[in-house]
Amino acid sequence: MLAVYPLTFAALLFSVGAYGVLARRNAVLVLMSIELMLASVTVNLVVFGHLAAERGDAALTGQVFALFVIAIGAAEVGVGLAIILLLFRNRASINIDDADLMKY
Amino acid sequence: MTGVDVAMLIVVVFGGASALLVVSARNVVHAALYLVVALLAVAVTFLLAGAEFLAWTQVLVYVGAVIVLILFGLMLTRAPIGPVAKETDVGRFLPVAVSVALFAMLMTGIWISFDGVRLAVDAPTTTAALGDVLYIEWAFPFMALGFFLTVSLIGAIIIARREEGEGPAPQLDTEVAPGRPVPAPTDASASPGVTAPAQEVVR
Amino acid sequence: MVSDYAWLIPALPALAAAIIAAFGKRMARKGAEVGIAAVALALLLALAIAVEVFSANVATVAELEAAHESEEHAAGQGVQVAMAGDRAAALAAADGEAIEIPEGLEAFVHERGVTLAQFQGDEGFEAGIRIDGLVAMMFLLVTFVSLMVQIYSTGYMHGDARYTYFFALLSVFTASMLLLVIANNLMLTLVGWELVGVCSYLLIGFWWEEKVNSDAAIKAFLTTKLGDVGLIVGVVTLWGMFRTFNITEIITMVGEGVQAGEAALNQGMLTFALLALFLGAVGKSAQFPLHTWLPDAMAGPTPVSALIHAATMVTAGVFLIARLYPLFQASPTAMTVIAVIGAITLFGAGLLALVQDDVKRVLAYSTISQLGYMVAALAFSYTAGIFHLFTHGFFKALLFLGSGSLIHGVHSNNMSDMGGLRKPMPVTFWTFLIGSLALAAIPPLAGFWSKDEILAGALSAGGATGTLVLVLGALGGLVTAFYMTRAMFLIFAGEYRGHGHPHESPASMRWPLVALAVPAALIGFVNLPFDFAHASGFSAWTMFSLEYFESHAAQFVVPLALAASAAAVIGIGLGWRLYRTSPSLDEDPMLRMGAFTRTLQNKYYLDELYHHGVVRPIRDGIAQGAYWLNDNVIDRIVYLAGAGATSVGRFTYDYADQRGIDAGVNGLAGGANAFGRDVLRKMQSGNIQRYAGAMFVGVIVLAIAFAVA
Amino acid sequence: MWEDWAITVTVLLPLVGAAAIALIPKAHEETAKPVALVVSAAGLALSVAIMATYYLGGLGPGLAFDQNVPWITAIGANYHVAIDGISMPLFVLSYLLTFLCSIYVFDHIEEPGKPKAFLALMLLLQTGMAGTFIAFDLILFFVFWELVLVPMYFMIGVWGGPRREYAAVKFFLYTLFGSVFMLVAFLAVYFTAPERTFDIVRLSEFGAAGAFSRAFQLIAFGGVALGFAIKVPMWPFHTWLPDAHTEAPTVGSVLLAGILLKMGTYGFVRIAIPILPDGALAYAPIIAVLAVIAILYGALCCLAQTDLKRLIAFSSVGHMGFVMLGIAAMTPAGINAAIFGMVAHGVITGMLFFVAGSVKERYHTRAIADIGGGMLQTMPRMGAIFTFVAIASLGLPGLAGFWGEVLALLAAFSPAEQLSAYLPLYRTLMVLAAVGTVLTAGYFLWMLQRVNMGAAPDRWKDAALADVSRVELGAWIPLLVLILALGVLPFLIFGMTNQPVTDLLGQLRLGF
Amino acid sequence: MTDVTAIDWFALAPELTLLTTALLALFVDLFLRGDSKRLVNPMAIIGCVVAIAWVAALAIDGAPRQAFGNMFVVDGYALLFKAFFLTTAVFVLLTSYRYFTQIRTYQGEYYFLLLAAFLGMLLMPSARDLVMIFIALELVSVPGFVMAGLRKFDLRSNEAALKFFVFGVLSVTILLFGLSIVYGFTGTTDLAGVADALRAMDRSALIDARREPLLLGAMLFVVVGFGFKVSAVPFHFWAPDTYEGSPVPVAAFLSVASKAAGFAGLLQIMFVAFEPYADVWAPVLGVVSVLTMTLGNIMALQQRNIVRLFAYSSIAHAGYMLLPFALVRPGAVEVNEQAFGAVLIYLLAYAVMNIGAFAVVTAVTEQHPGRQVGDYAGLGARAPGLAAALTVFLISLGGVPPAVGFWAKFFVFLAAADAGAYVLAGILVVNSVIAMFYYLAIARTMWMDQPVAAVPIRPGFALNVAVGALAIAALVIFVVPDLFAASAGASTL
Repeated sequence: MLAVYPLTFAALLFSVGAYGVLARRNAVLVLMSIELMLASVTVNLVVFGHLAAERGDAALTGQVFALFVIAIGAAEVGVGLAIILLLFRNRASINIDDADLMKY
Repeated sequence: MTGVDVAMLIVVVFGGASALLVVSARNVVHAALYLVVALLAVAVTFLLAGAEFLAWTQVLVYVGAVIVLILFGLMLTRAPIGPVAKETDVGRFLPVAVSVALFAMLMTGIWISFDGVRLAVDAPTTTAALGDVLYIEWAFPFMALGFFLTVSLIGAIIIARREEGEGPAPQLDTEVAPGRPVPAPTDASASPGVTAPAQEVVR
Repeated sequence: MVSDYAWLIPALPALAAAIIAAFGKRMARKGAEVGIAAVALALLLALAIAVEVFSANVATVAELEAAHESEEHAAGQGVQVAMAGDRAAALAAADGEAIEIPEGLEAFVHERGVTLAQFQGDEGFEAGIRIDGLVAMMFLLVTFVSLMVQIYSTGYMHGDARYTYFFALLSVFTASMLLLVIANNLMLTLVGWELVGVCSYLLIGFWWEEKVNSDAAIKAFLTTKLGDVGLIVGVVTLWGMFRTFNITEIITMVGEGVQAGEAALNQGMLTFALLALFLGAVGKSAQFPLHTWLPDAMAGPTPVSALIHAATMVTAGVFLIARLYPLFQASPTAMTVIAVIGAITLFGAGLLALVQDDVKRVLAYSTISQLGYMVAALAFSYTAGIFHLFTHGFFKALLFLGSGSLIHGVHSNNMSDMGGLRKPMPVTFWTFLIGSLALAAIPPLAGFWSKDEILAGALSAGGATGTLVLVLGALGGLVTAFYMTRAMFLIFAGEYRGHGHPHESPASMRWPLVALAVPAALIGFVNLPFDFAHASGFSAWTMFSLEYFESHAAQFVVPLALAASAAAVIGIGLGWRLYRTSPSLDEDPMLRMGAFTRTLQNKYYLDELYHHGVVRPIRDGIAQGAYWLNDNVIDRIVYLAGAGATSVGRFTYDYADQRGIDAGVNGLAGGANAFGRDVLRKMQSGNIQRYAGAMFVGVIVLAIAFAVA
Repeated sequence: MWEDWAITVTVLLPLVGAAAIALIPKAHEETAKPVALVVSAAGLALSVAIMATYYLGGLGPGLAFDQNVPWITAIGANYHVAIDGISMPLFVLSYLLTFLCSIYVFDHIEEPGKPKAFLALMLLLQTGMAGTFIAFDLILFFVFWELVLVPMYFMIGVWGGPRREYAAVKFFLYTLFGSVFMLVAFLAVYFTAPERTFDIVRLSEFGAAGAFSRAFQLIAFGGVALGFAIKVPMWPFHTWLPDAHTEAPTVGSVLLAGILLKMGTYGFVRIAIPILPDGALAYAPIIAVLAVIAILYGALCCLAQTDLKRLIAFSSVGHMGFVMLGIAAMTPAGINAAIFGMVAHGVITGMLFFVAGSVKERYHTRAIADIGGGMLQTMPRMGAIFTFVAIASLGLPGLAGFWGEVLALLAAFSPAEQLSAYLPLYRTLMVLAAVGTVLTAGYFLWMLQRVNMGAAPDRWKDAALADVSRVELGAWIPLLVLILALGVLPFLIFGMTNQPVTDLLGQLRLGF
Repeated sequence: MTDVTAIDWFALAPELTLLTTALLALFVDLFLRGDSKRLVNPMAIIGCVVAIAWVAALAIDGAPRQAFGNMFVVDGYALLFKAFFLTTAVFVLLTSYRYFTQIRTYQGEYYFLLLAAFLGMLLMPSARDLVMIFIALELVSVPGFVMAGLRKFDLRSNEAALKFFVFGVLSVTILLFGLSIVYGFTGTTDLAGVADALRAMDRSALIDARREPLLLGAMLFVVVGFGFKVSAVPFHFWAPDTYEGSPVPVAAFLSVASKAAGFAGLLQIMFVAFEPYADVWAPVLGVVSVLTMTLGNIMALQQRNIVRLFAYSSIAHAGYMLLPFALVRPGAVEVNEQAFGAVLIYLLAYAVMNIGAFAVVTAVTEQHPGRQVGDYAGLGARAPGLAAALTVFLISLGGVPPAVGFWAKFFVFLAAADAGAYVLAGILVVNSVIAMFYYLAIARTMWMDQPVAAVPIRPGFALNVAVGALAIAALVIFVVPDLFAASAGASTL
């Protein structure tokens, strides 16, 4: 398999995720977009882990790294949803652009 | 072009398309479902790259847990489940431009650096091998990760839990007009001698 | 040697001043007695020193005579004795051809000093005294006049609120003047010079409640201070040339330089220094064009006018030229300038005295005129200049004290308020008459001898400047006699025109008049030849070198003396004719001469020129402008620095409204502030997605920067 | 041994005093005054003892009381303090003025009172001032130099006049701006020197040995000079001064004029010239021109003033111009003139500000027009003292102001041989500076006329203004005596400075 | 690979102590009721002090130690930071005591989260592996998200948490993306290994590293991740909003400890791992540094809210601290060490003065929840001690003697000048002067304006101790800068 394919996939996920973060009003959707970006990281890591192994470096570092990323990503989703929930309770809106009490 | 290549290309197309749908779907629940597809595409990529354990982890953690969590979140926040009229007040230009620029930059880099590099997936990584590495070489980060997950859990609980007895009374969401901020109370420490009930009065 | 104790002469009045200032108010006579006692002691010392110097110099001259005679016998050759004031002869003498001075034979000089402070390696300031004939003469004059004035003041100032203060100041002045005289180096001279200036300022402004008086004081101080710039520059220049302040050393070095010729002496620099010094003299001695302060200075108490503005301080300029005479001799240019300025002053000021009503102003202009005589005289003859200084000191002090007595008697300065005072004020009349005649140079009174010396000097010098001085001097003599006659008649003749009853002054004021009248009448005789051969007394006494003395023997030119006396008599006659009846102000012929009168009454418009042309433009124009510049340009440049174009608008706003602080003292902050408010705040919108967008844009921009780098 | 700790103790004593005062409970705030008095008296006594040991104990004429211990090892900065004849007069003067100020504050503290804070700041200021004069390490010097900023900022800002906040900020930022340049130049010297050291003595040796290239010196001197020039302040960097002086409380003005300004000129003498002699030579004509501009300009601005304190403030610009003119001559005479001028200006202008402060306190105005003249009538002693000091300030011989000025002129006539190309310029400047003395006399006399002379307006005649009080006399008499003593016995200062200055410049091989 | 199974417990002692304390805090809190819940605070302080004692013991022992291979290294650098973080923790705890006693919610949980975050910080300087650095970073960040939102009833606090969270997660994701690519090029996550690999790439014929835009981009992404943490422009936007919304002690924590943790990681990555590429990224960081300090100062000039003002000021300070990064040159050991030392010194000094300032703000907030600069008018009359201390902190932040902040700027400046970066040095100077405007404005209003209220402010024992100790430290360290300067030299990599 050409390394370029999965890497392209990762880049695509990353860019699209970035779009989602910037464009969507719904905070949960923003969170989802970030998850897309995190997924792109794991793809990268796995692919590069393979390349590293082929070059003779420590074989599974990439995968372990990816595992950590998945775990941490999941935990972040939890915290993030909790914050969104809290905000919703206080404001009854999860529109991210309503959160502009503080500026300048 | 091998079969793996073809499979990968299909994954790229499907995964990419569903990712695009995630960020562009008018209906948030649809978006969440598209996210499932995109994450499954990632899992397939893992499989193709020989990371079996990781693929299953991905499916379990993300498709199994995270998506459910998100759906719960969507429901708890009583988000307008139907289509959203206005996507953003940022406007579309900036997100699109950023996204396209990022993609272009990354692709250029990837093409320059990895054009023609092949992944030779002979045999998938065994879970045992991964476990060996994880629990010996990476034992310390793993423990730290464990602690981190604990902290996140407690943090999420603290934030998400409704107040009982301590501090201000629970919110009555219905009394608050959507999109309007609740009048921010004065700082709790404003009145040193005043105890919690007084703050309820403030509410 | 008495001269060893000469430092006591200035020290005594200084000590007296300190005592008066500290304890004066509690004393029986409120401190006057201390001042008088001190100056009396100083006078005694001055007399002793005068005698010492006189006898030493006379002995030296006698020895010289003897040497010449023996030489003459040996060589069978006549000693060439130069004509008085003949500069050619003087130069010849300097070349050492004509006259040979035996080794070791010198004019009396006694010099001592201590280092006051060193400021550059071994170079330093010195505190030292130099006693010679000139100094001895000045001592005598200053202490005597000061004594008389102080005694007089006990009467004149009686009952004044600041009586003690007055005597303290008089003592300070006397001390300062004596310091100026005794100094052996120019720095100390400068010190004394400035000190007398400040005393003059304080005394002119003694009655500071009236703005006129303080105005006059300021005018006097600033005008002389302008001259002092010259003095400072001159002293500094001389130091730069010779690396010493010591007068003796400078004179020696100049002498050697003249001997060695052009190359050794920077003639241009020397002339510059001397002209600068002369500027100091012009200021202090009220020479044209800086003379305008002196008539105004009459605002001070009359004893002050007598002491400071007639007899002593104003002669400091003359003294300075005399002190450095060998230097001036080395610079013909400087001499020419001196002669011209002196001549203009003596005649111009004399004319101004013609139209005055205030008796003190008449005397003031007369003083200026006489100072002009002295300065002009110095251009040709050292002896003539200081001789006139000496005699003038006595009779002008007398006249001023006399005028004070008049003012005391009629309570007015104006002659139009006087008239017919001969009867009620006899002592004043007689002494005033003596003074006037002396001033008018009527033989054999003091003024005659000295003025004749001057004219003789000018005559023997010849040339354009000599002629100028001679002609103007002679005409000036006529004018002098005329205005003094006018004053005499206006004051003493005719009917009393003032208010109240005029009365004679108390004894404390009368006796000093008498005591001054004596030298005013007789002091001129001191320059009569003491051995009836070559030498004359005064010039031997005050000579600064034997060479000079030898080449400038006193000369009594009979035809010239006759002519000068005739001019004086004509002046008196003219005055007699016009003023015999003591006309009132509106009948005064001098005041009815149209443009002539107007010009004189406006003092040649010099005051206007100075006030409107110098003082006001500086004080009200340039100064205000400079301050405006300060606040609105220099201070604002700081605002502008770095602010760049964005803050220009802000700057104008701040300029209109001086608050400034929040905008920042520093335009940097002002501009930054504006930038922050207008541009950056928009970015901090509170919207997370805008933030994130900005972040991504930042990343992309940085990435492009990376790629380029 | 006494020599080892004397300076350190003397400099730190006020700091300890400040701390002690800060700890006084608010209820007993007034006790801060005697405490400050005792501390500053002790400081003065110690400084005088140092001076006595130095001169009577034969420690001179070079550096004495030398103490050099490592401080910041990472950059080789040392705690190097010492004293010599150049530092001595200013060092002692700073203690004297602080002592007198602590007498004066006994019954003069501007609104809002708070003697505790005021005196603590004053003593803190004292440490900074004294430290600047004895530091022989560039970093230490800089630290002390900056130390004065903060207390002075608060002195002006809290106890100052109506525009105090503006003046305080302007003072702070302006001088901060300058000192930043100075620091930059210090570091440049540090990096360029053959050996990485901040030691002023070592660097001066390098400077004398020509270790710094001319091009470098041109740049470095510019930086150092800018920092010093702002503090002096040299024209055209003077605009902070009138505001600061005018608005500062009396004690602040006294110390500002008396000591703070001297830190700049001292810096030129101690640091800029010895370390960067070629730079100094190159800049000297420019400095001389600016100095003479300052003289004339300061005098002209004074003529335009209607505010008493502002007038005195501008007079400082002119007087410091003479000091700078002396320095620009680069000869021992010039430097000696400068140091004498510094001391004299410190004493005289300090005294003038004392009087101005007392006058303002009684009349409740600084405007000359409002005072309206006649002070000699209403308060004869105050008027007499004012006259005396004003006349001293205009440079009357026999009083302190004279020697510095006249020697500066002397020096300007014959600058160092290396400057002979600029001889005509220097001589022209000398004449102009001399003309400046006339303008100086002019504004002082007009000021006296408008304040002291004439008949007092009725409102003040009836106001029964109190003449000089005992406290004031106590604070002033030492200064008045000093004004007279320095005028009569210039040896008092020149005797200290001449040898070290001549040695210093001799080391640089300047011809004079 | 070293034997990773042998565990050096001594080396881990500070972390274990802190971990125990954190869990204990959570546990004890369950059994305490009402007012007595505040006792968790002293307990946490004791835990930190014990941990400091361990750190001291390790420092005295002096031997470099490792546990779990490169995942946990104990050397001078690590110990310095550990001591620094733990001391910071003590002061943050002191500052928090009264505030959270009065807020009365989640005291135990707050202390747990705080200690957990500090545990992450302790791991950060010991980590010599990208993964470990990443985990430590997360451990610092996530409790921060929660703490920022602890004033749950306050919408501002909610928003603060949301902004912090979104920004934090996003930037960590970008960081991870970057790290993944770096890993892809180097094949290792070990810092030294990365550096070796990068150096080796120069000679590699296969890939001309100098033409690897992807690698450069990855480094940029890494910078973004840490740029968020240290709030560098243009990744700073969250900071003012979050500080404003958070509880004040949390803002102190975020502006100091969390930022310092970011620097601890950034230092490792940039100075060790990416050093061979310094010639490429240093200019970029220079630009970031200049932007950060300038923008921070300009924005701070505008602020009337004191917390926002300090937020922007802390952004500006991040700019100063980033400046030495711009000086790094590949292989120029001396220059790099100097730059490194300058960052360390600045961090230490910054912690002293900024926590101090926030401590005073905490004290004043009690009576003036509006947190306006105007509330400080006449503070000198109401609370002279607080006002004096804040003045010291302000002077220090401004970088003027006589306070420690001067040395911080001095050493940065020295490093810049030594490296010949005169332009950067000049910009630093200009910025310092601009900064004085707003610092002075606060000092001015404290001492020169009329008080807004007559009530004296009594912040209580814990705050007094914190403020006093920090103010004295700021002054003492100014006099004896070697306390900081020498330690920075000793812990150079």
